Amino acid sequence: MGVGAADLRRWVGAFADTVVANEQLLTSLDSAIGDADHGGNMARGMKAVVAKLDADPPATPAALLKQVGMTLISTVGGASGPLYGTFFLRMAQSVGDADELDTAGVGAALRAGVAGVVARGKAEAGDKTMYDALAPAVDAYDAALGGGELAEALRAAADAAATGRDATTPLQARKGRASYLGERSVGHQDPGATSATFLIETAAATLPAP
Amino acid sequence: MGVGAADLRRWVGAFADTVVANEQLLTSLDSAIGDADHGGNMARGMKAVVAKLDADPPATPAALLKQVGMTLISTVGGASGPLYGTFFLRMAQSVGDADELDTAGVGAALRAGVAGVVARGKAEAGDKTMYDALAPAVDAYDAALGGGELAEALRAAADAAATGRDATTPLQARKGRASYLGERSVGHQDPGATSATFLIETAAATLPAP
Amino acid sequence: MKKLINDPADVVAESLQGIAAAHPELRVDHTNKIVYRADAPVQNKVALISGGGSGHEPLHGGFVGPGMLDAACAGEVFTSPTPDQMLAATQGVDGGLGVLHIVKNYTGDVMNFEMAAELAAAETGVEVVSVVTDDDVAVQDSLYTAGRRGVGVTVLVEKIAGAAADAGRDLAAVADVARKVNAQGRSMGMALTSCTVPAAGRPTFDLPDDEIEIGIGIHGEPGRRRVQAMPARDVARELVEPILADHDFTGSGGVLAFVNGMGGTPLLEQYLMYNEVAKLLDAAGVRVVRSLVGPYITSLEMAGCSVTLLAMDDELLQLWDAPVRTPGMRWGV
Amino acid sequence: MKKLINDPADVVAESLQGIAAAHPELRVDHTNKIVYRADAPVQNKVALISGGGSGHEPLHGGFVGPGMLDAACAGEVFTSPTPDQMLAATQGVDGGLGVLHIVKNYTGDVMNFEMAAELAAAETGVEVVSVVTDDDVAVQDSLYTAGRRGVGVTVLVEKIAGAAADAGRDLAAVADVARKVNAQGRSMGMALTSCTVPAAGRPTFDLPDDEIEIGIGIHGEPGRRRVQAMPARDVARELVEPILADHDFTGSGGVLAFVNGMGGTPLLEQYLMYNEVAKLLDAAGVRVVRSLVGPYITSLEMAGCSVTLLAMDDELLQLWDAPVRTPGMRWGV
Ligand SMILES: Nc1ncnc2c1ncn2[C@@H]1O[C@H](COP(=O)(O)OP(=O)(O)O)[C@@H](O)[C@H]1O
Ligand SMILES: Nc1ncnc2c1ncn2[C@@H]1O[C@H](COP(=O)(O)OP(=O)(O)O)[C@@H](O)[C@H]1O
Ligand SMILES: [Mg+2]
Ligand SMILES: [Mg+2]
Ligand SMILES: [Mg+2]
Ligand SMILES: [Mg+2]
Repeated sequence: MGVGAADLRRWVGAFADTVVANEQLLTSLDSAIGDADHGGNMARGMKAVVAKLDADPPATPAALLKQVGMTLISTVGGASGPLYGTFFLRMAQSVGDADELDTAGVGAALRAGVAGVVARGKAEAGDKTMYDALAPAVDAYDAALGGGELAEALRAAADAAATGRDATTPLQARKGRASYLGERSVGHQDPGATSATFLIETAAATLPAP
Repeated sequence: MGVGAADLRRWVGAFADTVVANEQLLTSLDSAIGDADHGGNMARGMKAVVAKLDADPPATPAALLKQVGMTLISTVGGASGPLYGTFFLRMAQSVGDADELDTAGVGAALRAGVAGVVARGKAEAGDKTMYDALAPAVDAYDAALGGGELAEALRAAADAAATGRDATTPLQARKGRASYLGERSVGHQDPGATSATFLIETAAATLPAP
Repeated sequence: MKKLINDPADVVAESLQGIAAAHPELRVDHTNKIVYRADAPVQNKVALISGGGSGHEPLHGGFVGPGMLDAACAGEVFTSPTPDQMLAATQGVDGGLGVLHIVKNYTGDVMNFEMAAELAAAETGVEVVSVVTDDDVAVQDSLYTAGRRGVGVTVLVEKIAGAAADAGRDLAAVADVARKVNAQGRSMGMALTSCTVPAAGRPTFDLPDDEIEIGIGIHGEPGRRRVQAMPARDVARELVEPILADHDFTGSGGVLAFVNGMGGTPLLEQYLMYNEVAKLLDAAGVRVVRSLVGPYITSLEMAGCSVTLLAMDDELLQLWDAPVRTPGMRWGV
Repeated sequence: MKKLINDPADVVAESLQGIAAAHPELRVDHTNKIVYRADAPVQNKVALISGGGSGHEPLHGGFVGPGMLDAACAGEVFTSPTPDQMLAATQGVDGGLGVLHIVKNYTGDVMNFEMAAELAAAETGVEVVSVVTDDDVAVQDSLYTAGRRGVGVTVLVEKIAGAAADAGRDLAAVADVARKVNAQGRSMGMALTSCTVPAAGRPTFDLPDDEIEIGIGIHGEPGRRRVQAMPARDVARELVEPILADHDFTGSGGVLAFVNGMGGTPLLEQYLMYNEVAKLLDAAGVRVVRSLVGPYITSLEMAGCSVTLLAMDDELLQLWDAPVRTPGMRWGV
């Protein structure tokens, strides 16, 4: 039993809930090294995504992921809008017209999404961005894939994302708004890496068949 | 031995010292029911007065009082500039070309000064202004004059000024900036009545021959 | 207190030096703290001067130039300038047709301008007429008080009377139109925060984080009432209703609606307030024919705003639209 | 947090309603949050759009009008607008000669405008050229970072490129002069206080009463260094010295000197700062040929200021002096 549109819908819904519940946290992380809007940006976008999906539920994984990406792009703005938007658009491209994704398919889609983030944002490892959570996550996913279990792979990915997120704290930012702070960006956890970790954690919690 | 230019100079100097020492007090009283500048206004003016008198010491009481009044008018601004300026100019007119003032002459000059304040500012008793300190002061001076002693008369005047000043606290202002506050002006001591009390108190401390 | 200043005693003088350096079209008399248009005195035009305490910028120095003031006298922060300054300005701008003094109704301003007018009459041949603005409906008006404060309408008086002078009207006629603007204009203001007078060094009043002052003036003086913080739409009602209750603005000429920032409130919020005010006026049957939004008469860094309405007619419209060229207000040239 | 707002989520939409109500010469697309000049699209003129997060007013919506921008896209507070908005604006202003996108160098702004340009190329026939401003010397520039922020020079780019478009130049030439202004301009800013993003509800950073931030941007982000509060003359040095160290402004064309208020600093202090800046420039052999003082690119209610210098020449002088008619900048018409 693979991952279908309904599973993806569950994931996106859980991500939206988590983002909304953590809006203050994300904003206060962004206050320290940015402009105090990451929570608001993500909450606004994910609420719009959920409203859109409810109003007009897409039937296929690709349609759903595309809808999510397009909605984020047109409602978020800032850095996170294009980045998360591109992430989902590239996932949509990756899944093609499949009705269900197997474990490898999920991994390929996530990797395509992360590649999209890099294509758009040019971040490298250690720049102190969401990429520092996403990149280890897809690597861990692929490494765990040998085991064959979706739940296991996603759990490994989520743990790696959290580790990557935590590892952003001592870094000096080289991309995004935090880079303006130079050395003063050291010692603060990156807000985008934090929301990206929610993304992978909610995938681990929702995508494996319940 | 009457009051000559040197005595008046001592008075003005003492008033200047007191005003400068109490600049914060006057400004904080003015913060509560005005615009937080009475201390600065009076200090700026009295410093200018002292500088002027030092640079070019007038020989007669009238010349000195006129110099004080003109300097206050041209350096203070606000409500207190014209009022205190007129006070001293009218005193100057009152003393005429006398070299020394006797006790009655001092009383007449003070009364003329207060009349000038009224002519300029149209304040009445109970309006919560400097007039509420000045008017009882000259009345008390005249009442004490029967005793004939300058020191006694000035002491009575200073006490009356202080009483009048204290009595401004429960009043609702009807003149000056505090009147804009309506009922909210009640419960605060008037800054101008406070500086006017310094004026009379320093007179009591300095004008009687030492 | 944190401010972009050096010694608090030098704030006004140094700011005037900045104005002089930034505006070749103005001339500053630093001794008397007067901002002149560079070509003053303009011959055969009624001249206008105003002045008042500093801290209300762009008022008045920023309104010096063709179509508005010929000179402005700067007092210390929130302290009326002195008669000497006003007399010097009066003599410096007179182009032979006399000088209008535009005076905001504060005891200090009124007395100092009065003394200046007395001196002008006694010592010079310059004809002076004074017009006092007193448009603040927050203040009870009575024969036995200092009367209403002059606030937002002062900006409109300076613009419109300036245009009347430019149009060649004589001193009496320019004074008449100034008085008409004052008579047909009303204002009301509010504050979210106090300002800090540089020499005082701390906020004039303390306002808790959940309270606001309604009915403030432009000198950091506390307002008539302190109330719980409220949404912009309710603030707008607190300002507009007393204005409409005080004067009829439903005339066919419509109104000029002016939302003024007090100095520390972002333009974003000023436009949001204008939106609320416009909706209330619409509901009250008041037609807006001109509008003005921005920080024109401020109270240092105070956060808050004021609303001014001016009942318009063809004459005022034409004078309002006439060209003006000052640092703070400019169009048509 | 006390602000003149209703629901924090509605601040931008309601402020745009106020702009629409106050400015008949502008037209607002409320769905897409775009401020257009009312007569857009202007045929046979290169069109200019810009946009960015809200909270910097008058930038950008206040700079829409003849001689400057054809449209401005408003994002949420401090959040870049989306590609949809920019695409709609691009199509709405194109008069046949293409559209210049003026983009401040922030990751979000750059990516969103990039996507808009891609969409314009894919979905419309409109030719788009983007110019990115990055004038903030507080930020280390390097291939491996996001580069410098676009700040004060953006105002000057919008004015000067707008004049170039009005003068009939083609898209490539308008883009060239925009790039030239950016290349010849440098800025540096500082803050006395933080601002408060309405949705966040509390100040972005806490600054003790005796400390200031040097090297801030326009989004309430903390600066490069936190230092003890200091007199205005020393603040001016902190801002001017890095600018002069970064670029040679002693050329014979002189400079445009721009002192910008961050939103919460009184004009009185801005002119005082200008005075300090002018003295430093004089001492450094830099000749000021034009100046600009006021809150033109703000950061909500932040107290503080920035300094921008632009090396001038005859071309830039002429374009700077050309008529402009917008709510935030107006002369010559
Ligand atoms: N070039 C980039 N590549 C990847 N992620 C980035 C990049 N720039 C910024 N980010 C991420 O975006 C987050 C900030 O997003 P957000 O606050 O919503 O936008 P903005 O920075 O425009 O205010 C940062 O914490 C960082 O993780
Ligand atoms: N009409 C008046 N007559 C007498 N005294 C007045 C009058 N108006 C104001 N004052 C006095 O002036 C004082 C305020 O002076 P000051 O603060 O220096 O001037 P301003 O009110 O212009 O700021 C008041 O406390 C009051 O005593
Ligand atoms: Mg952010
Ligand atoms: Mg006072
Ligand atoms: Mg005062
Ligand atoms: Mg942002």
